[in-house]
Amino acid sequence: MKNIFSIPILVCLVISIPFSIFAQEKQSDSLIETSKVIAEPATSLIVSDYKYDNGNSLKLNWVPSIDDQLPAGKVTGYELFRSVNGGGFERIAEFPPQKNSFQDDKVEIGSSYVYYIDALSKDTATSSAKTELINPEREWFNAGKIPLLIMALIIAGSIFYFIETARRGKTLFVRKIAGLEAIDDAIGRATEMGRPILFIPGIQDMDDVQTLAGLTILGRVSKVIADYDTRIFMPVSRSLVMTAGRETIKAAYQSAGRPDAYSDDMVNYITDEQFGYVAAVDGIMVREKPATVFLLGAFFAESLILAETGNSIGAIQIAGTARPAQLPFFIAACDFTLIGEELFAASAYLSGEPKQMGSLKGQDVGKAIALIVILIGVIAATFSTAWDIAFMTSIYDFFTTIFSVSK
Amino acid sequence: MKKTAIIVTAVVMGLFILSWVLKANAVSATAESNYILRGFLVTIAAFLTLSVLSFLYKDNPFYKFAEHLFVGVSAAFWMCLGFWSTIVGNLIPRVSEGLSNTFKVPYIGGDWGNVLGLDIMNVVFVFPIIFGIMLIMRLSSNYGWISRWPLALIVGTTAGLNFVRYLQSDFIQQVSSTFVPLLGNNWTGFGDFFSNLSLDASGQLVLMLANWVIFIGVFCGLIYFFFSKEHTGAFGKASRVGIWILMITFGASFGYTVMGRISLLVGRITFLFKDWLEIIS
Amino acid sequence: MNNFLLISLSDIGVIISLIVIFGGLLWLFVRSIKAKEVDRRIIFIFIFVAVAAPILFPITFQESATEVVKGVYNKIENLPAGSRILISFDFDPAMAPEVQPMANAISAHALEKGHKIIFMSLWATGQALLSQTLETVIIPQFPEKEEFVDYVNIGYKAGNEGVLNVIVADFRQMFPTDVNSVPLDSMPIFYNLKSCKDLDMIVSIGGGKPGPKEWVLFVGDPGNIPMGVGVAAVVAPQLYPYYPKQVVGILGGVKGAAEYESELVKNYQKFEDMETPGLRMMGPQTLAHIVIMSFIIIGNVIFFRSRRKDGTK
Amino acid sequence: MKREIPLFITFFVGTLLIIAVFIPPIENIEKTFTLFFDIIAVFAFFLGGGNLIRVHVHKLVNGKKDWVYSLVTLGGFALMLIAGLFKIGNDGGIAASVTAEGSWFQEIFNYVINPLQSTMYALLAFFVASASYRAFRAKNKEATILLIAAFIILLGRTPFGMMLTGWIPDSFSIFQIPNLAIWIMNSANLAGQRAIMIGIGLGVVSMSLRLILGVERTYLGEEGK
Repeated sequence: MKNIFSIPILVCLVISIPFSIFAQEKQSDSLIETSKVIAEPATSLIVSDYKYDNGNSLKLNWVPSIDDQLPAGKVTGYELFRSVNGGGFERIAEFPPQKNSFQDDKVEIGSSYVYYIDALSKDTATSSAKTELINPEREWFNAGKIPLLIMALIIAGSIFYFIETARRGKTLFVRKIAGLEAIDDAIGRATEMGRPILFIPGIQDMDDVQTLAGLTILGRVSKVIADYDTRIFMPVSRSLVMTAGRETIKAAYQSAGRPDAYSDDMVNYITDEQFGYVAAVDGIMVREKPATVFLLGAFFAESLILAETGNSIGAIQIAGTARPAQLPFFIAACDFTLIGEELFAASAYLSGEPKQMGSLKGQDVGKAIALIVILIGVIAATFSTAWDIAFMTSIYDFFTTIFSVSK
Repeated sequence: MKKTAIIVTAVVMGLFILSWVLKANAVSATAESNYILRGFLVTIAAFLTLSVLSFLYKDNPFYKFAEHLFVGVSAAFWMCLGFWSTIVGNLIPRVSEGLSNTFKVPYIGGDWGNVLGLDIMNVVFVFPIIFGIMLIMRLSSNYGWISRWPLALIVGTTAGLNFVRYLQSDFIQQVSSTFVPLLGNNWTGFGDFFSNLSLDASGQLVLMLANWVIFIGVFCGLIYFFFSKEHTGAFGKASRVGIWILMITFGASFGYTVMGRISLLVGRITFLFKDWLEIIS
Repeated sequence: MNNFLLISLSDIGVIISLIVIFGGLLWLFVRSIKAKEVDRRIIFIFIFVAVAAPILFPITFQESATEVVKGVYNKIENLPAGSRILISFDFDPAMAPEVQPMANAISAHALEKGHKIIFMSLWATGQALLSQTLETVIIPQFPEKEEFVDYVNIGYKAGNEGVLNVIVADFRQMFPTDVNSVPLDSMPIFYNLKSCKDLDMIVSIGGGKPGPKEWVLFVGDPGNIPMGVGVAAVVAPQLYPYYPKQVVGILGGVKGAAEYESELVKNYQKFEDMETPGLRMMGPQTLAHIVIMSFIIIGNVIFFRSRRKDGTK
Repeated sequence: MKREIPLFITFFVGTLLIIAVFIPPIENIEKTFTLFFDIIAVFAFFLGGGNLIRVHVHKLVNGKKDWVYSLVTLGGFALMLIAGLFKIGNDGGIAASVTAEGSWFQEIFNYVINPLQSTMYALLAFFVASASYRAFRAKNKEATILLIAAFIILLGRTPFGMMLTGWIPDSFSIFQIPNLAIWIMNSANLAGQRAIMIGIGLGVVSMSLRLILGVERTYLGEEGK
């Protein structure tokens, strides 16, 4: 307990130091020009390279026209013009009044650019001075992604730390996960009834982590099966999964000392077509009448078709997926369901290896960070919107900056 | 038993041919020239539809026929699509100008420049071909182990891509979306709040309550997922609230989904009534 | 006279089917008090009748648009004419009855407002449905709109999210030509349009993977482009966390389509007599929902009765 | 060697792709790898197709039960493969789109795959009903919550929700069922979804890390050590 929460708190504190400096950075406003008689142009148009990218952005700042200083002034908006490599000027964007900055993401490295901006009044446009010629530059590190990097490092670091701790022999507590406790019983039941086991690793290919999670659980399941000598069917809808599935089961039979009992016919490719696959699996279910059905992986609409058919033949069903949309159907139609993260935790949990268990504890650090940040964020959001407390607003801004999808 | 099977098959065949004739006749009235084929195609579509629906009663030869046909045809369907769109559409234009011309696809190799007289893109895209061939080595019993290499490449790609992607969109983004103001967005003080206590659906109190539920729900939901701590005491209570929130989520999603599922059946029945039987317009 | 007879015939049909459904449910309910389980095939028959009957004898209900649906509608309404919108058909024929009405309604709305549309699909099977929309909705309703100027169909490319990853930076790398091998560079609609970032809005219609969610993650978010989504009801709740920050609005299932259609019919004279498949589909929906709710009640009655029985024994 | 090289490949590729995210000049490398995956996956089709043929020919030759149906599968497979690879009936020869209207490939898709696919999908309408009949029973506290939430949403999706509760005055309109349904979708449902998503995010991160580090290697047919 102490371990889990103290790490994230410390980490939050440490990373907040450089960021509070970042947050303080401000643009210096240039002085506003003295007023003249007609709609004034915008001034101080400055273009600069947008740092931390591959040379595909430029940043523009300007001071709005003096006639735009009052609400309902003469200015109705702005238009930005750009010339590429000395060519003619083209309008690339327009803005409402009061706007004073823009980021041009449509530039290319190796080209040079000149900009000017028009202040629009009811019937005329007045142009600002042109900017200096600028070439976008390429950087080798995307500093805009530092928050992401820090988050990645903290979470990966704590997972790594606990894997190491566990490897050194410290035992870590992991709570029971209902569906997993049932796996051995379910296989035992199939053995007693002399009926086969059906294993379905979802309908996605190897490029989905859920399929990989399903396969790792298959590794443990097939070990038990190899010991009990139960039959297993594993129809799959991707040939790559077939290859991996065969490797997995074969290894289990080998380690059980019965390589002859293994046959490639245990795992078969059906078709890549989602419902063609479902039609075939439904057929297998009603004809082979498996006693136990595992549905572990990425599932889509077929989840309920498979689970209901499995239920109608009286099979024990253990399901798990990280597709939130399909979880309700598994919950409704299956005996045990691994919810989201539990699917990924299952492989580690079942292995019983300390190293893998350690990674679960690392995940918990991530959750602890989420809990603490949410708590702080909610408090800050509450106070800053209700009473406009500057301190709270800056905390809120700070956390939303770190926890935002960076470009 | 055998007799009934023959009778049923005969009746179905008879109906099939009847439908074919009637359908061809109906189509011939329109501009369609190939009405015999068209009549057959609509009939087979209807036949397959009914065959699949018959599975609801129980497994039967018609379902088996539909199922096996589906598997064969669809496996080839995806193979052809993979061949034309990935191999011809994406691989060939990157490795060979000659083949690109043969298949009449625009050649895009050369975009990455040359090194030592070799086109970089051409060279890079030889790798997936090599890995693809390694995968097929699976069929050999002596060199089957080499198929692990492409598998390892794919798993590495999956792990690397998903690490950052899920961290961003499922973790970071969802955490910051939960920074909700518990007093709503336009709080004007306790006095106003108490003088304005309505349970209007878009009212202040209701929006505030939603934010409270989101906050507590996410918080307790996360506690439920803690693995390394026994769910007892206050922690256990919070995790229990977490389960309740998850149950509401599952119930709500289930209820919400029913509509979509019914639509699909509407689509099929409309097909039967409209395109096949033509009893509705 | 003939007309009158027709209406009453259909009314008789409605009445008979309602009597059959509700009579049957009542009978099952009475049985359930004796704690008798219902075979699942009986449930199947009820669902079939509840869906088939309103298709034969149409029953329609009133709809009004909710906020999430209006989000998409208003975004299209408020974009300046001539804006470029990409509409992606990320679904297959199986999902089409649920989501194609949305695709049709949104396309028609956008063209009517004078926007330009780029059509594409991430699903191989979506391509045919896309042509269907073009042939049955766009061309007949908007004969004055020109291909390559007001709309274009760039078709399907394999690669799922990979496609998105590429086009967010460069269209031509993934789609050098449109579906008929016409180079993009030759089209006015693609003038000055390099990547998705140059679009004014993206609408993804779908329900599986890849679909709206992938569009948000791979294109909408990284490119900061306004996204509207239309999804099968099943995935709609999953997209709610993205509203309103990452998507401007969500059309969920047939009901979403029906709401969008009702908004169009209400505000545009041109669309007054348009096909409203979404609205029409709400009849079977309502009856089927009632049947399912009744079965939930029946199931619970059976459960409590049998528990009491067990208790007394 | 049989062991180390695959583990090294996974480690190298995984790490490279993570680092690439932060280095602008190679941030597009993931696109190349995604393409690699697609290409390798097509090679895998040959493996899958070959396996399909092998299984069904085996059934046919050995005269196993239901061998007739294997004939159907093989026939369908061959027909579609020929139609697709040779683009029969596609106007414009080799450059034509494989799914061009009027081609054999597209006709078979329209009249065989499409009805089968949509009908399989439509079975869900029936299964949703049978699942809710069986599963939504108030067996315990959790099940009761599940049941109530589902029921409210179901009612809210029909005009009957409004008919039943339309009399409730506007100042209490949250108790009108359609409004309540939307409120639940946007609050409790959203909270639950989010908690699940955050958990999944961490689960995937941890799983990816285990794969990259070689702690998890079942998919290679090896036991972790």
